[in-house]
Amino acid sequence: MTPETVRYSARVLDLFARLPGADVLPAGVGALVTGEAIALDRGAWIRFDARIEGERIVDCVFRAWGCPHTLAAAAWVTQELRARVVQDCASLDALRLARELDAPAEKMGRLLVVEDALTALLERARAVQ
Amino acid sequence: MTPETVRYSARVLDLFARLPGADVLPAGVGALVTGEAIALDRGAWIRFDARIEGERIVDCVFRAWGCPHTLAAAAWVTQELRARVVQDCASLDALRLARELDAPAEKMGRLLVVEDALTALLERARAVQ
Amino acid sequence: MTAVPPIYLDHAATTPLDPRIAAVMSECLADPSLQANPASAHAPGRAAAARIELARLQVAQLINAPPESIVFTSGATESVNLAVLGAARAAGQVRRHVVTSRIEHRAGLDACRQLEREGFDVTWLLPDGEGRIDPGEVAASIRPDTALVSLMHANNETGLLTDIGAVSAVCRDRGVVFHTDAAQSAGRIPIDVAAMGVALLSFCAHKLGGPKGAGALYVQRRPRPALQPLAFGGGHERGLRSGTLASHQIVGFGAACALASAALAEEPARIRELRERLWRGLQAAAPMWRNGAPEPSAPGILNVGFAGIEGESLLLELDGRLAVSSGSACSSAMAEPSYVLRALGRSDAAIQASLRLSLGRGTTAAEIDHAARLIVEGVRRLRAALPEGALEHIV
Amino acid sequence: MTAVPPIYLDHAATTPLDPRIAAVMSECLADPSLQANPASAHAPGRAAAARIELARLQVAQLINAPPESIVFTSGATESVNLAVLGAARAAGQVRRHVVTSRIEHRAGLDACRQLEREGFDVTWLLPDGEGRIDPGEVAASIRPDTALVSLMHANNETGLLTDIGAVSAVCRDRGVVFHTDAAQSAGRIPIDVAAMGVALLSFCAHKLGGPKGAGALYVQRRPRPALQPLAFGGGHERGLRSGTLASHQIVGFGAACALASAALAEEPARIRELRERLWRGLQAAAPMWRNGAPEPSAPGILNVGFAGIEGESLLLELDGRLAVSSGSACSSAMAEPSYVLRALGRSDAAIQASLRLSLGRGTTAAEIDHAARLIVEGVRRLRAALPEGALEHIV
Ligand SMILES: Cc1ncc(COP(=O)(O)O)c(C=O)c1O
Ligand SMILES: Cc1ncc(COP(=O)(O)O)c(C=O)c1O
Repeated sequence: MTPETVRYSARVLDLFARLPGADVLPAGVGALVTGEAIALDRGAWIRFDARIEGERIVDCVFRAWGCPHTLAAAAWVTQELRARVVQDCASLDALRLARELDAPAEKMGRLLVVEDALTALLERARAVQ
Repeated sequence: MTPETVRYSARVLDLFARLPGADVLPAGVGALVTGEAIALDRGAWIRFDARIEGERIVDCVFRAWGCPHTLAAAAWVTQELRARVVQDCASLDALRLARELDAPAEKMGRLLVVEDALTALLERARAVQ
Repeated sequence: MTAVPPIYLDHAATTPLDPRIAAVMSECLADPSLQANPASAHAPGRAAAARIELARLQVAQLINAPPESIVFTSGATESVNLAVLGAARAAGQVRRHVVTSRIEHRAGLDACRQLEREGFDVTWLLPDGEGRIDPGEVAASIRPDTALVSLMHANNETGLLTDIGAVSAVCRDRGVVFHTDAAQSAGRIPIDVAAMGVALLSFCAHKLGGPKGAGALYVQRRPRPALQPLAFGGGHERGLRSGTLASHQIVGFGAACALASAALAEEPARIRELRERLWRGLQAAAPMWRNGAPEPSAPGILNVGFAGIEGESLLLELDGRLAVSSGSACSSAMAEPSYVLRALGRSDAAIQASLRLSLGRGTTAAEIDHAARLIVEGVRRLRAALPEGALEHIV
Repeated sequence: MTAVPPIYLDHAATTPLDPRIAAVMSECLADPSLQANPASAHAPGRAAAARIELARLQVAQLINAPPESIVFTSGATESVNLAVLGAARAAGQVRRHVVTSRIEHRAGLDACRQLEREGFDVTWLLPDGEGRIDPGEVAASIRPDTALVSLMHANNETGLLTDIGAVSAVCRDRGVVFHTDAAQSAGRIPIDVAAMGVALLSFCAHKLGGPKGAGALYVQRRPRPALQPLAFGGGHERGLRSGTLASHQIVGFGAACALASAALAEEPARIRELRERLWRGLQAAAPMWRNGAPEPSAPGILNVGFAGIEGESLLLELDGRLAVSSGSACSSAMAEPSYVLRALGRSDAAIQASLRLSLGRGTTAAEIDHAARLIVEGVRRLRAALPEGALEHIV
């Protein structure tokens, strides 16, 4: 492999090193929703858990199995979701993730799994509103 | 070329460095005879000049164009012939020369040219006896 | 890279150049009397050629071969291709069948794929679940039109050994040329081509403490297998490998072989002991597993998988502190999972979860213990982020 | 060998390693952070790969090429074979015709002979009596099924240059891949692949002050000539040349190219002047002649014949005091006379009587004058032993 393909953006390295939001939801008020996507063949498994109050996401955590980009993407999403209005989260798709992390093209497959988990989460969130 | 094929025996190196007998016949008594063989394609040209008294070779010199083995062979022959009886010289053939100089097989062609020149010389020598 | 150099456990990819070899090569590079073309007839040319012949002897002695049977190449890839493509192409139109395995190094694998493109029929043997090739299957797959059997000696991902003696006996009986790729075993365990009875054996310098870019192909003399060269011009190396010989490279290769020979009495046992020490140290990261049977092996390689781990993440976790390879081949292209572990029947997820840890001359017990700690910590941190159920599924 | 090292006038066979390059390579060999496999993903692997990419840039700049167009090989023989065999085999069944010349280095010559064995039709161009290939003849010999034209840039026995610009223009017009073997010109005269417009260009490190065992093939990017690799496995160098890259060799090659580039402004003129000084100094050994026209040439080579001289004897006469080649090729196999001089129309005897004197970076005027004296003395001693008439016949 050429070294290029293993270089990671500063943001990926930082998120991977800290894994913010890789946690269990602390107790609190509001409805609990979960979004999960599993694709072992593509090397990714992501689960998001969030607490919803009204139309807001008051807290969000993740659990994941995957490459550094996958873990960083999941961590980044949890940070983004916190305190957001559910409706405003539609734009957080795989393309956006790839841009934010500047991930190489071959990682799109895995980022799509992250997107799938997020989509599932947001559907549930809308359902409980 | 492998270095082996350019290694020369001590005797070849010594004879080549001195080229004893590469000369013109000094004045003296006796019959002059010449033996010459030319094979430019095989890379050898040898000429022997000798002075004959009765059945003896009283003096012998050579001139040659050729590789170090060829020159050494011609020089060696002139040393051998001096003061010899013509009849006793038959044994000095290319094989003998190859042995004396321990020349590699690929030099046989050229040593045969030396033998040819010697044979020619000895014929003349017998003729003038 | 951090200030402290990482612990190097990737000796299967390449071994650091032994400082004694670096010194020998540097001398050679700086020596005015060794600068000439060894093919030149003049004195400096002969001096260079003489050094090369000494090195040829050292290389030959490592595998108990006569020096005239050693052909110098640019590395094991070239040696393997010269053997595989060379023997098959020389066999020509009559014998169009080749036997090899699915766990060969890419050099052997891709050379055989090329033979398929050239119209040869290739039988691809599979190992058992433990990574071993059965000589019985080799015998069964040989046909009247078989030109060549090519099987590696030690596998570069598991270290497992093929029973070369048994395979060459079969090939001798059936009159088939046998080539073995010994890049991972030469200099690491004793090799005796005479006893093995192989016709062709490939190896290289940079897996035994020597320089990169230097390799050798052993070519048996009687019977001498016919080989078509890969490249032509000048007819160096008895017509099998043309091109100006790189004196300093060959001198370094020879010196490395001499050092390796001298160490063969103790080194394999020491490395084997360290490998098992590493395996024990890693138990703290259970659930985990070993890819391939521990023995019979060239003792330097430990290939392990950790439940619930993704290889690329574990490598990044260790990056800069530990130099190892993922479950994949020499060049750890993370792209597709190791075909060797696949051939062992492992799932893609399990292959993703695997590391190849390979030990060598410089490896110490302290390094092993430290490396085990680093890996265990890394595995724990990544597992802490796993979704429920993943630990059970990623195996 | 005597105590005093011989004067080295065999730079066409190989150049002594520049001491500055020896230093760079020795550092590289000893540097613990550059020991990993450049194909490995871990930090030390990436460090080695980074050094290689720097060297790739230096090598590319010598010929004004983009770094991505450089494929590293083990030497010019491999580069030439990859170009010639690779391009012809890739052209496959449709285009089965190749154009080359009778004065190519053995690498090109023997690669084309192999193509003939593979069923290709090869047109062998002859030079004029002065050693020059006529681009008009190249144009005339191209056919609709021509896959490749391969002609060397500077000849290794005469130094004469082929008009590459003219030939590539012809090849571009006719849509034929053009390869040139620049082993004798790269680093010795300015080369600009963009201006030349060649598709493939071969060269190596050890003819320009770098290490033996390192070469490169320039592969144009647009249009990119199709090439079949010589060896397979791993797919390094964009799939064209598999095998672990020899970092220290490539670093040395790169550094040598950088030094050569810097010297290109003055060095060719200095060498040309020394070559003519040598020619003048040898006039005392008349009757003599020059093999091949003096210009246009890569200026380092003087190929001369001495009436009535036998080459092997003259070489032995000079052995230990002067390192030169006989009238024959890179490796002075005295066995059969130079096919290059034969193609120039010289008699076998005249070829036997010829020496190739080649100058390089280290060559000084004092060495040139001393060498001329030694040769003149040697010629005189051997002529003193000539039979009458020989001086007139051996020409
Ligand atoms: C078993 C085996 N064969 C061949 C090779 C190729 O060696 P090299 O890269 O030196 O050509 C390697 C290592 O890369 C190997 O492990
Ligand atoms: C013109 C030419 N091409 C190719 C080569 C072959 O180079 P190498 O021996 O480094 O492979 C040489 C020199 O030997 C040469 O002079």
